Amino acid sequence: MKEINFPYKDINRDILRSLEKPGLLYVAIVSMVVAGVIFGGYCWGYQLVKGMGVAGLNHPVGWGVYITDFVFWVGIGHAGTLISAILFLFRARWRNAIFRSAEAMTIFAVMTAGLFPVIHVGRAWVAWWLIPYPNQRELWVNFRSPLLWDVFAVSTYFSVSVLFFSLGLVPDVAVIRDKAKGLRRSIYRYIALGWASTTEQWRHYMAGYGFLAALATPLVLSVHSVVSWDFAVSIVPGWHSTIFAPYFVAGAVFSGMAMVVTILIPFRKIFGIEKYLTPWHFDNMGKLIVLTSTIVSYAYATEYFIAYYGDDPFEQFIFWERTFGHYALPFWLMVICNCIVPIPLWFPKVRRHLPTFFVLSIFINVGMWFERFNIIVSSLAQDYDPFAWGWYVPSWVEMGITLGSFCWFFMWFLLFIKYFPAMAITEMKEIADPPMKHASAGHMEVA
Amino acid sequence: MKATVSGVLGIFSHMDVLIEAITKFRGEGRTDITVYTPTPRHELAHAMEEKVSPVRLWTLIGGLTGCTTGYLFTSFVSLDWILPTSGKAVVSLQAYTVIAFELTILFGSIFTIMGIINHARMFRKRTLPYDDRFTEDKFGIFVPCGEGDYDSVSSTMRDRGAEEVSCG
Amino acid sequence: MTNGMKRRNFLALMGMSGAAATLSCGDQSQFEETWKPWVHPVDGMIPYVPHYYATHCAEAGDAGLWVKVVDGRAVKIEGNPNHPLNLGGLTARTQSVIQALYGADRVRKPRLKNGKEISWFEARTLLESKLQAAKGKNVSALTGPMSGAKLEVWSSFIGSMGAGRVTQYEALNQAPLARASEMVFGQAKIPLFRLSGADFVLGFGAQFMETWGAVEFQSRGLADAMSPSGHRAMFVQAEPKLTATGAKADQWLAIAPGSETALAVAILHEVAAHSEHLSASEKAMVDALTKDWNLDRASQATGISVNKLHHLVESLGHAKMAVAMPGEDLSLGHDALKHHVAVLLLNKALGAIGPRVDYTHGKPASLIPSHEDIAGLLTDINARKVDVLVIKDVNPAYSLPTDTDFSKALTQVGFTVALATNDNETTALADLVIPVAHDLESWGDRASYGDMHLLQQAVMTTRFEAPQAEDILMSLTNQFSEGAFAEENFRDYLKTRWLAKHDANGEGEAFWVASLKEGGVLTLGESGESLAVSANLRSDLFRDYSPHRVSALTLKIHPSSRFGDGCAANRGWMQEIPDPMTGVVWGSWLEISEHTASEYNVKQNDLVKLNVGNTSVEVPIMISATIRDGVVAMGTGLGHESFGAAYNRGINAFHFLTQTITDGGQFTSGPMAVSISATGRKESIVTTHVPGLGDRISQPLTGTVKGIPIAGQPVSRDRDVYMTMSLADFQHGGGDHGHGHHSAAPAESMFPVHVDQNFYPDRTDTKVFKDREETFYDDYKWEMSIDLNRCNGCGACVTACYAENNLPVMGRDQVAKGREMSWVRINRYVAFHEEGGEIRTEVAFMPMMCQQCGNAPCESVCPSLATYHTREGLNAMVYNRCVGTRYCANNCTYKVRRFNWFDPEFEGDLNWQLNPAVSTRRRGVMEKCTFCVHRIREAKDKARDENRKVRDGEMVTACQQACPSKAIEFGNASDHDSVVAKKAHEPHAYRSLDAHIMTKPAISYLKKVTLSDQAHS
Amino acid sequence: MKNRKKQFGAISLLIGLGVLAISLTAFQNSASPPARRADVQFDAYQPEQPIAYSHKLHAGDLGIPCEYCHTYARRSRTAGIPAMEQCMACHQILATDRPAIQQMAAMFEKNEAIEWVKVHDLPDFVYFSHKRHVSAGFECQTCHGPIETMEVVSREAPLTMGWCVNCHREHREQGASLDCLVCHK
Repeated sequence: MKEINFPYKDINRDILRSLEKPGLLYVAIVSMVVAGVIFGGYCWGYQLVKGMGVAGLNHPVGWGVYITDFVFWVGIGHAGTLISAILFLFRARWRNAIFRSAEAMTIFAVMTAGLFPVIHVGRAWVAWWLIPYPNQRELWVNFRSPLLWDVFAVSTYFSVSVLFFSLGLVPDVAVIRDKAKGLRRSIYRYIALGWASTTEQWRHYMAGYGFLAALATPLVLSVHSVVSWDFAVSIVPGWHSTIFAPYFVAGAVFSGMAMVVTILIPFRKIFGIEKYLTPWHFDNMGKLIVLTSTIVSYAYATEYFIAYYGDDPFEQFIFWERTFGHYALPFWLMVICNCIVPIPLWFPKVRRHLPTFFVLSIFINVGMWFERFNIIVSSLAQDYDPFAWGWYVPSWVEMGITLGSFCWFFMWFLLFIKYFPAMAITEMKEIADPPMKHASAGHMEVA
Repeated sequence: MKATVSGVLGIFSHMDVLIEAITKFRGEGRTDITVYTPTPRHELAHAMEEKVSPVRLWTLIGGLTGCTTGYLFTSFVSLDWILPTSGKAVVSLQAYTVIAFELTILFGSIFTIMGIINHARMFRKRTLPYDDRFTEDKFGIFVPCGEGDYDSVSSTMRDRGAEEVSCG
Repeated sequence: MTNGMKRRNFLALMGMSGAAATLSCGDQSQFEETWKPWVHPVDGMIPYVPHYYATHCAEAGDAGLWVKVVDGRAVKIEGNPNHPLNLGGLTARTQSVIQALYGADRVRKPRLKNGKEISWFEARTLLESKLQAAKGKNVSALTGPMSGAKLEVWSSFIGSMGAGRVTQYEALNQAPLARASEMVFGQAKIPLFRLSGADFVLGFGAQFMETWGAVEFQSRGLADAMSPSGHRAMFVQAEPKLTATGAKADQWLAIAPGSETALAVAILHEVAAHSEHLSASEKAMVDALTKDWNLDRASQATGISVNKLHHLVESLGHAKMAVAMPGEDLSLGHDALKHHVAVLLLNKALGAIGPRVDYTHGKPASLIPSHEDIAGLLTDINARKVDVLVIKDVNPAYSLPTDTDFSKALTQVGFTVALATNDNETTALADLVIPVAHDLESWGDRASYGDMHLLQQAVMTTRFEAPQAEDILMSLTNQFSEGAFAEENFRDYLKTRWLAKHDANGEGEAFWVASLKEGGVLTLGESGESLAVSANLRSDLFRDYSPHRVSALTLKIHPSSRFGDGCAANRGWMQEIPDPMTGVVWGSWLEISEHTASEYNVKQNDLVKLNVGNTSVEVPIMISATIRDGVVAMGTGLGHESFGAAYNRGINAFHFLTQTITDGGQFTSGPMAVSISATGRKESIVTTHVPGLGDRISQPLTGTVKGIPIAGQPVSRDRDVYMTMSLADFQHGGGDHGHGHHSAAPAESMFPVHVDQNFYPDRTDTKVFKDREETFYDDYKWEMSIDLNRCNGCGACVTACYAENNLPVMGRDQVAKGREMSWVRINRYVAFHEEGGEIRTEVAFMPMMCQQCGNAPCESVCPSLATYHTREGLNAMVYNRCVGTRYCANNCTYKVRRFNWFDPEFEGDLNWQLNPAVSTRRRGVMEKCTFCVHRIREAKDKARDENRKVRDGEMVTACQQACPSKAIEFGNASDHDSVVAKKAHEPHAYRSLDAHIMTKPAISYLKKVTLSDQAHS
Repeated sequence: MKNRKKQFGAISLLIGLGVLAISLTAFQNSASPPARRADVQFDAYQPEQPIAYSHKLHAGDLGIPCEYCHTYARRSRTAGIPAMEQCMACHQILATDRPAIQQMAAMFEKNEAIEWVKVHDLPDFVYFSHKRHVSAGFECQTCHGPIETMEVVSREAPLTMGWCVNCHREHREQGASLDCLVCHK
């Protein structure tokens, strides 16, 4: 695309600019998020010492904000893999400018998500019992449990994302290595794994990269499916639903894309890379958001239809209660933010008007968080035996840990953009015109 | 970095020039040349007449290993100490498919990476000459040859438009 | 080593066992545990092996106890299964006595009024000097109800000291009934109410399944009577506020408070006219008594339509074995004596005297102190006649009416000494407090119904070196009058007295041991003889009587089944186990109907000022569907000014009583005109019932729930959690079969249940593990059967479970968050049926615990295999394997799993009560009922010793054991002759929710069989 | 070629370290606070006892049967430690000149018990019945080792869950159960 066609040298210079010595603003923001992480850590420590009772959970609502956060963060991760792997396979050229940061976001989101099951369990100090390894107890784990599927799905997702991401970083790290001097150079040389940028290396690299993308594609679809099965496989009315897997995957991409937008709009401004990240990119992301928003809205409607048509009293009741009962607020927040707020994005003008898009993306993030809260809490609060119903109100500890998780995520992201190229240099070059002596040689590309 | 293989390194600024040089050298029967490029270009791959990378075999083997491991391990674990739950089958293959799937992906990915590392000769000491600008905007050709051929190769390089030529 | 990679191999492979060993060595010191053996072995006591001691305690009333003792610690109180009244069942409150034994409020050292602790020697010297000074003057005693050897010791002590006397005091007693019995039949007795043979029970409000009389016996009797396989007696209860007892009734007559007597007299008038059981002279006498009364007048007084009353009288007339239960004395007030006379006469007219109201096996009135006794003592005190007052384990400072001004009175006493086990309001007033042994550490005896004579033995060594009160007294008596007691201690004295009384054959020691084992003389005759109405009965008794009607808002005080006269208020279990009707825990409340609340413009949780006479208190509002309009109700037992955990919690309802003594022999109570006014503040009532915050908290589950109309049925019922069926259907063997998994869909249901939803293969029944020689249910399949016809929601099973399984008490704030830990909860549903233009209220109780599902949803979701299905049909829960994901609790359709939100705390020495056979769970672990698996383990252990299988009925769960009305059966369903297997095949058996979700629960409930045709079948 | 070997070495080292870390944590499962884990060590645990009682002398040289002193083994979950009275039954007369015996006699006079250190201590959540194992015909030595040769008793068996389970597996036919609830209470 013409818009982002720059000489190779400029690409190097512009992208590596973000690695320069940090300014005061950057330091201030990092300090703030680190403080948030410390507060979250304190909350968790408090919970470990006192017991899960410091959270607002109760009988019958055994899952609350922690699992909401878990699903939310796993969902956020999905956009990164979608952009880096699926769009890679589809050869969508607009991905090249954004996939690196989206992928980094994936990893940090999964790192955040991965904390929550451990925070959530009553005995975090024995959480590793969920890992199947030969032990003196002669005892294994229950592979029939969706939670164990989760353990495998999330850890596989994390591993594969890290591998994929690291692989993509290698040539770019070589770029930094070749620019840097002294100690920095030695460090980056180590990370560059001896990358020499030869066509022979590129040959295996590109093949492997393609296979990883091909593996990551079903993986990303499976991860949120598995997460959704935590609910769908159970017997709780409002959870027990076959629609959950596609519905969750679409929701995950939806929230993830929104998060990418939320992050990239300020990011391009701060680092002055507006010419690389253009409204054209956001236009494309907006289209994806519109698509997934529509899928999610359709899924909401289908759930209600199935509840009506399925004629199951428990399910009918729970859907009625969700809409008009005690937990109506999260439900309507979800509907407004996820179904109504994205409607303006049908118009290209809105998609390309970045301040508006930024605000909408934040609403979508909020909406998707409440979607998970709505599904998890309202179903548990009122299930089979009316005598056992009960309400759940999150406690300050849960909110503190949630805040800490956002800070944790942004902390990693901020550190990342300071130490690694937040855009893929070699891939930006890939879509730029190569330097040619004879103008006519440009036709070769077409050929 | 001291190169251990002797030969001639030429640095080019333009890809069309580079391709001509490659074609020239390959025409001379020098198929062992190494080409440096800041970004993968299919024109270069074409000029180098590249074959399909064998990394795909690694992926296949990894994936199959993962799938088998997934089913076998879960089944073994269930049968090792039978603790029936929810009236479900002891070996619930439907459930174990999830594990098998995840392990397929995991093992496939790990094997792929191992394949790349192996074939792209990463983690190894550099034996060929290199220039820092190859990751910026310059292309390069290294032609391995004995000291006797230095002059002829260097001149071919220059003729073909190399901006800098070094021997060693 | 059967399988490939075992740990050791794995380690050897890695070559690092050395490292592991070094690592763990360092840890060892912190795990070091020491063990002290006995210096002298205790006869017959084996470590860890529990022993049961038959005994008795004052709070048990007439029930017999078995106390389980392990390694010298009493760990649980159960009912004595050989006792003819309770047959092993025991009320929640009596079970909680063990918490008083270990509670934090035990008096540990002698101390003075200023709180200074003194040595035993100093205490003895002080007491002796005070007694010496008072010798020959007035040394009086104030005790709880007492009889037998204990009373003899007290009497001789007081006698030896001079002019004083022993006064017994009991805040809640049956004195009016005893007096009425003497008036009507010349029998100074409390009759034994044998309800089991009745076909019609008419109650006037006495909480005879909670606090009034032989509670366990009456509960079981009513359950027998109402059993659908028997006569299926009809039970009608007339009371302004539906009590848990009344909740069992087929019909609730919400009469105006104070109209119980009018109703009884009018019904007596109608019934007597046609009675075959009255002689001509008796008929004439009754007619003379009641001639001013008829149903119209009763209708006016009670506010119940004449039609309904006619119907009632008609039904009574049809009944062949009817019985009337009297009203609650606290509600009767001035009318108490008249009311009891009327009810006794009614029973006579119904032919109940003898077979159902049994005086032959009655309890002597001498066992029941009237309030006149303590009033007399107070008069003496106020006249400065009492020099030394010895108070033993009774708390008049709490339960006496305010206007008696007990604390001021005590200042008139020269020296007050309290022999106390617990600190309370009264000990706080005493000049000297001396700790004495708890009832479970003491000896004694007690006369009871018929010829029964209960024996009380110490089940453990006294703690804090505290001797039994009677031992102190014997020693003091001997000191002041040489040789008064030949025996060295009270135990020996008791033995002498016991043998003299009962050992006809002179067997001596052997007889004594046998008596101790048995728990006393426990024989009770079958049925009594009828009695003629005494000719001395005053004929003008009802002549000038007009019911005491309060036109304004009326307060009804009712005895609390959990706290009684307040002595149980400092026990965590009693505070935390919910009130059966409202589910309220940890506090008092003022019950009020929705209509009246809106009249006074108050809402749920509003703190209101309640003005009773000159007193006014602040109490939060509880909106209830089971109380008559214009009435507010409050329970007794709370509002303590000291008393440990009970301190400053709730309102003391005894303060509303006045010191005037009625002709029934009680302080004046009865309906009181009150007014309420909002304070503008709120105080949240914590209830475990319908969950919610704010106003929804008290809303009963009525016909519609949030827009989904469920035609006149409680929500639970359409959900097939709780089910009923009509008597007609039952008699036709109709309805669905509980055992099968096919539909139990109501025809009229809005949501027809899908028939036979079982499209998954049924794997648990097939022997899938044949190849591994492992099969399901071969020897045992543990199942439970709960008869909803028998359950009255009393909470005995819940308490037993707390005691048996080391459940922690969480406290008010945690229960408010829904974190109570009880493994058994009693679901209570309320339904309103429209019948003939009137609303019929139906209350249902349903004990809900882990159903040990065959296809348990909780099992497969546990990632660590901490819960799974055992070969014996249990849903195992391995606490120490639990990681705490809480997924199982989410997926439990019955919501019976409990999570440990915090580490459990056992205050005082309550950890002494912990059952060593059950682990105490720590924070972060899920827990639940496992059918008392440790008891199963013990039963199998015993069976294996004898090389046999566990016999039916041998294995008894804690809840089953405690149930006074015998609603719970447990056994092996693989044995088709077992009781549970048969119950599961009864026509009214069903498995909760099974028709919907095919969980295959191991608990079969027996549907409540209703007399109404509106039942759900 | 040399390089390859080095790389292989490095990778193996990394994997090895990972497995080591996991395994070490596995043995650290004493981290769970409620349980007193007795299953962490493999070397013999040999605490010092307040009185140097010799099983070698009593059970070995003198040949006193185990159940003579540990009387509850056949009747209860616990084998029990004999009451002081039982020790004194013999030692009122025997070996009264030894300081350890005199120490014990003095304690007995004062009605004090010796505080023995438990050598074989199972966690509180475990139900283990000596009665069942003894009546199934197991020798004491199967679990306690050659106690009759020990001057100071040491723990010979790891008493870990795996150790219990393996023995139960080997004795399935004799009726040993693998049900979790057989041991977990």
